[in-house]
Amino acid sequence: MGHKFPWDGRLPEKEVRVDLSFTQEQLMFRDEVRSWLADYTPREKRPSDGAAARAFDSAWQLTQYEGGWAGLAWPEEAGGRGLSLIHQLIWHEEYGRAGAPPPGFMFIALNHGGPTLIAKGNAAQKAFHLPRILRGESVWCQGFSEPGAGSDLASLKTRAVIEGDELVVTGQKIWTSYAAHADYQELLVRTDASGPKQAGITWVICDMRSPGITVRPIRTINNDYHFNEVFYDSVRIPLANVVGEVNDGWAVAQATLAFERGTAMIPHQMALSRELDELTALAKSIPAPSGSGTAWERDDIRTRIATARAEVYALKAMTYGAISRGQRDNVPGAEGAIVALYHGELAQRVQRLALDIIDDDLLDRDSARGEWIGRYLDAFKYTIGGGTSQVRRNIIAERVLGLPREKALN
Amino acid sequence: MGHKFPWDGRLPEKEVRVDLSFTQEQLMFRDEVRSWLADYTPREKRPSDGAAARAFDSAWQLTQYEGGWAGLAWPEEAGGRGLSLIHQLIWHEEYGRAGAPPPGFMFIALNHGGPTLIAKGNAAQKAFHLPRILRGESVWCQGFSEPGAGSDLASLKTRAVIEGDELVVTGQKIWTSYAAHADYQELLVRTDASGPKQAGITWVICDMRSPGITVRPIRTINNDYHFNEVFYDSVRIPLANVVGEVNDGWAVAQATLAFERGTAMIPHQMALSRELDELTALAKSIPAPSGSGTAWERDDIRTRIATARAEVYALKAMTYGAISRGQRDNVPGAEGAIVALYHGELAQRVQRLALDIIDDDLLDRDSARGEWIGRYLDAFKYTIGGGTSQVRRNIIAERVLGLPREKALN
Amino acid sequence: MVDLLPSDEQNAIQQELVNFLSLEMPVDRLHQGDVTDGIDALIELGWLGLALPEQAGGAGAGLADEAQAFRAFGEALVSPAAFATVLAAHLSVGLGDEGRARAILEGDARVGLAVPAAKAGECYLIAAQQADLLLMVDKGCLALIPAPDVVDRVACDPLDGTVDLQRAVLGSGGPVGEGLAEAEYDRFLVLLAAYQLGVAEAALRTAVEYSKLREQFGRPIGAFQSIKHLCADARMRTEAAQFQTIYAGLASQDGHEDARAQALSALIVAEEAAILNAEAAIQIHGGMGFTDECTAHLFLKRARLMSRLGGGRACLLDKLAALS
Amino acid sequence: MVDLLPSDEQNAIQQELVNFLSLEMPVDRLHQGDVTDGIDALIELGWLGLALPEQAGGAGAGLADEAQAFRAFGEALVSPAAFATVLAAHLSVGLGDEGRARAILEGDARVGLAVPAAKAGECYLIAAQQADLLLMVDKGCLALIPAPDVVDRVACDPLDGTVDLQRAVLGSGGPVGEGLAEAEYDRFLVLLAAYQLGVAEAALRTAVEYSKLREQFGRPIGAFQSIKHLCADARMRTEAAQFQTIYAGLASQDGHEDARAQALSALIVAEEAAILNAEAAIQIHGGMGFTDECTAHLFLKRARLMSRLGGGRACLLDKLAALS
Repeated sequence: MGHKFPWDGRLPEKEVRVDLSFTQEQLMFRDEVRSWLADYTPREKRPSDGAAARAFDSAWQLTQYEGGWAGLAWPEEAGGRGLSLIHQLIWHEEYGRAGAPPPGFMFIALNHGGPTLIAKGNAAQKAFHLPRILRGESVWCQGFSEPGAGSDLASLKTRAVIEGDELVVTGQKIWTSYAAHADYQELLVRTDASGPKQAGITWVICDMRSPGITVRPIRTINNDYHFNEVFYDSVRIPLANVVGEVNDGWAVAQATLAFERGTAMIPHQMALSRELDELTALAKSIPAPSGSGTAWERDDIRTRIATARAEVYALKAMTYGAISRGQRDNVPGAEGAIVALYHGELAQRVQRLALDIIDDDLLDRDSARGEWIGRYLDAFKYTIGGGTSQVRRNIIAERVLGLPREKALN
Repeated sequence: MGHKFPWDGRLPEKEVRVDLSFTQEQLMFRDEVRSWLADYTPREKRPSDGAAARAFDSAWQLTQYEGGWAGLAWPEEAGGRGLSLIHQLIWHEEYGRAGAPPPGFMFIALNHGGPTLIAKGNAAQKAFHLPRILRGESVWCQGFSEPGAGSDLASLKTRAVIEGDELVVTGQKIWTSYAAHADYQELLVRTDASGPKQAGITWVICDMRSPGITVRPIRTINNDYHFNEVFYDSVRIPLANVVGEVNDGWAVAQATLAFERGTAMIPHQMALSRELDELTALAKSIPAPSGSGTAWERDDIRTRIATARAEVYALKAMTYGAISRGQRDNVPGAEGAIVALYHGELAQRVQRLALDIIDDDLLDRDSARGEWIGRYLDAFKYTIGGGTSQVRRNIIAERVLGLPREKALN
Repeated sequence: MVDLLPSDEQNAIQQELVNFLSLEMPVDRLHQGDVTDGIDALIELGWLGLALPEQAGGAGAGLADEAQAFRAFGEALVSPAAFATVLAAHLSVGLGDEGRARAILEGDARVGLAVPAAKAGECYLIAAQQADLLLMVDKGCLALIPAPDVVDRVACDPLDGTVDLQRAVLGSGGPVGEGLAEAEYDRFLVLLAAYQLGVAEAALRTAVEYSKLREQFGRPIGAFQSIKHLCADARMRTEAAQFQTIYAGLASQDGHEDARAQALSALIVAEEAAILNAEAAIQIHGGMGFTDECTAHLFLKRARLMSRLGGGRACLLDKLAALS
Repeated sequence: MVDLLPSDEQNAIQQELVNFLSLEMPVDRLHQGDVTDGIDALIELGWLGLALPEQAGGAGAGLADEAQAFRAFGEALVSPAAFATVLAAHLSVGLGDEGRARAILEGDARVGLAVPAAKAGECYLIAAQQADLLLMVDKGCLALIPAPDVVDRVACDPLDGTVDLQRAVLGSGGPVGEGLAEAEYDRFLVLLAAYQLGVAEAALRTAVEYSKLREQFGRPIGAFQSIKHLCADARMRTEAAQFQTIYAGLASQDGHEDARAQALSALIVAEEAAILNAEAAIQIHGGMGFTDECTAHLFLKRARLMSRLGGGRACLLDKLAALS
């Protein structure tokens, strides 16, 4: 051939190269998942009422447990399936495709509480809680954020004093989903206020039926009562409920992060892709907001949809990329903030576009296209919750790109 | 009528209300300006070569001087016309409409050097320089920015040591327009490095033919040589050339700002409006970048042009607003940063839009629509020069909205 | 003489209105379920007749003055019924029916809004529970129709929960009077722009106030450039909307050739300012912004509601393009 | 098995290319008026035949690997002639003319680019001074034409001053071979996306490096949130472009049903990343960014030049929409 190759002339074997294909075993797994979901996915609509929704979510979790699908990402010794990230990806893709209901009340237990216990809990804590979580018997909620500690979580102030073999907790948490119907809470409290703010935090399991707890629902801009404030008035929690060591809660909370190695975005990405399909179909059937013909025939509408289409594809590719990273690194890097930022901004653009398309139905949530109003309002949570877009940009700049940290922040 | 008015029932007299009309005298002034410009505006194209362009600009300034139009905003005792802001507005509008050439080499002398001398110069300085400026005999350039002092102008380092009755200047300036053909420079030098950085700066008139000055042209991204670096190697400047007091240069430099009370944006606004007219005509005549018909028939192109049209109108209204403010306040407020920010971002959007329209001509600056390439590249100066968009946003946030200043900056 | 800033006297009048609204109709009233539209009080004080001719019971001011009042209405999220009332009075005068204008301005004939729904023959009624007349708005066409001509009213779940919304069927009756409504279209655009400008300003104010108070990482969040720059861009948008709206109001009252283009431009920039500023206010409030308790979302929903009146951005841009 | 990150072995090969380019073809060469296109060296080392079949003198790799190489070409602003050369070789193979492919890959037939000009019958030639063949690109149609078929060449003043540009008249001769070019359109899109991705990454790198060094107000400008967030958004765009381009490359080589849509999407996001990142790099460099001495504008001009090959954003979006 006459060419001098800089490498040894051979390309890497197919098996260790960038790849988009699934193995035979994975394809069979997909078939298995798909047929199980086709048989067992609940047909009825998930109730909107809290108690009924809890019962629904619990029952669906039990169904999954009995089908052998509970705790996909949990290690087998913890009662889970111990599936690889790719198998999780396949599960989530099929789950989304089947239109299966979101985990709802089960979410925190399966994705936060359980994984934290697996990583940092003692034998007794695991033995008690993990089976109940997998079977859908116990609902968990999160108690991290406070009115004064949002983006700046480490400055939380809810105080816990050790009295005998108990922690006595006084303070307030906010943005707690499912609080009114939860059994347990993963609670971060301040047990030492003398040192740096990240030190002196303790991670503890709080029984939500303990005396002294008051739950106040918060109405959102989307008119629902998803979030709550939780007030603690000398709530007594056994020291046995502390996970990890007292004052080591910041590290315990970080442990949860290692659990999710790129899979968290899959349901969001699936949902956005489905919504964009809907929006495309809608644009093709609805009159243009100005001029004649359908909305789809308006170049500005159509090119905005096409732009979103390209970006939703890219979001999927980024999700695959995140899983590829997750297969290499056990602890997720700061790159996760990139996908989250991209998703949040994209989701908002898609919802804004939807409002420009539904046009005549803009005023009325009950109208044929009125559900887009709620989606538009709801989409703000993606640029606010779990770290605002601003915080994510800081993380990307400082931890991915290595730009100097702001002095005052540490 | 039965209504109780909260006020005394009368509306303010027409004369003191918001108003968009011109007085009879102003309308006559407009006629006078228009007919003079129709007769005297140079017909030939402004040369691109430095020396020839200087000669052209000088000649045009002399023509204006002889016509009685030099120093419109200068007080009469300084040899100017002492026109009101509205008369200046009228002049600039007609000037733009007549397609009269930009002041070019005369700009700094007329808008910076002269006004600074008027505000802070001594009698000798005024007597020598002001008439020469008005007649177009002397060209000034600016010597403020340095490689290490851009947005942070006050940290300038070009050093001046007093030796006898002279300042001996060593250092470097940058972004100096017209330096190679200028007679004088308004130069900021550091005469005291011991105190806060704003103190210890001196404003001095530098003769550009002084020994020790080297000018090096800087090629821009638009392939022109508008800017220069200026190097000072023990350049001796008489102390008599200091304007104001030694070490009081920061305040002297600020004095220039008071000169311009909202009129500075008029030529930019006129130019952008004219370019948008051109772009509209172009879109109506050029094939669409995709699909059939003209670019104008593409909804996305047409609505982007219409958006820009609305915004260019708003820019004009903001300019009128700035002049209205200027009529009240002698010292311009931080609001000036708002118009400048708006203009810079808008100008870039318009130029980006143009590139999407010229499409087939995108590669070739010589092509029929190739001039838009240069305009696009040139437009970066509006978000970089004279304070970046980032600096302007800080000014608006801190000085207009009263948000907390960043600690480290002062 | 050219002056886009109000005189001291004008400012004083405007300030009276702002004071009245902040005392009697603070935005927080909407959180407390206060459903009165305040039309009675505004009529009583003469604010709705500001620019109506004196023979119709008004004060004879110009559109620019009227726009300043609507700016204050927007800041206070005054019911869209105020908008309907003023426009209906002007339309009546235009139709030569000063008696009707007087009845409207004296509160004897109440006015609500109607916009077409997606389904032909149906419409949405906005703030029209007690209306005798409806101002029908359809992408630039304005008409007055008697309220009884609209039948089969059904309550809806509104985007903006602070304004009553009904879906209904248009009867066969035609509009009150004939033609002429087009003549009031500039006024419609300018007053709508002014209202949206007020919304944009109030949303920004809320965001700025919160940025000064809310601390994270040991300092007010307003000390961070990201928040500063969101606020600065919002401030820039209000500046553009403010002067363009005043300019358009004056251009229209002075009969400038480009008055329509100016008025369309005013609404285009003001509507964008209202929506983007309210979105930014939600973002700046963080978690709080996502709650009903924060006012930010009220501005967003009202801005979106009012944007429906202008026919939507694409419609406005197409109209402006048609004038180029 | 699904893995969008290169293996260690792939990374090592990629690194060899990056090292070679940074040593032999650093971007700064363009400031020094170096007009050699480097095609000889790239041919010599086999980089242009990476994904050509072995019987045509290539190494038989897939499109995803080839895209990684083009990413490096973009970072180094390698001449568009490299793009033309690789595509022309693939087209020749597709037309069954392996001899021509071999001639191209051995440097015996040089290839430049041609795109239509505004005036019918005219075209622009890009990096085609010594070309024997021209890769004609017209909004998704690819064709090879013999260079002598293009006449009346005139030098132009190019947008991108580092690449030779001529205007010329298309002769009456037809393309080399018939049809089949459509089959290479996915590859065209993916390699163009990869090149733009490389430009986007290099522009961002320049901006980040400058932000760490340049001080104003007593600290590196990269410590200010406004600069941080410009960089973070740019980094987000490269992440999207990176994975979408790899995904599209794999989807195409594996014959996925949606391969065309994926490839169009890759170019849409990568082109936007290249242009916006380069614009941001100019802005972040401040005054320096406005000078020819800074590399930022080279990335912008190259990104714009290459965007002309894809037919422009509207054309790409329309094609993608047509698949929805």
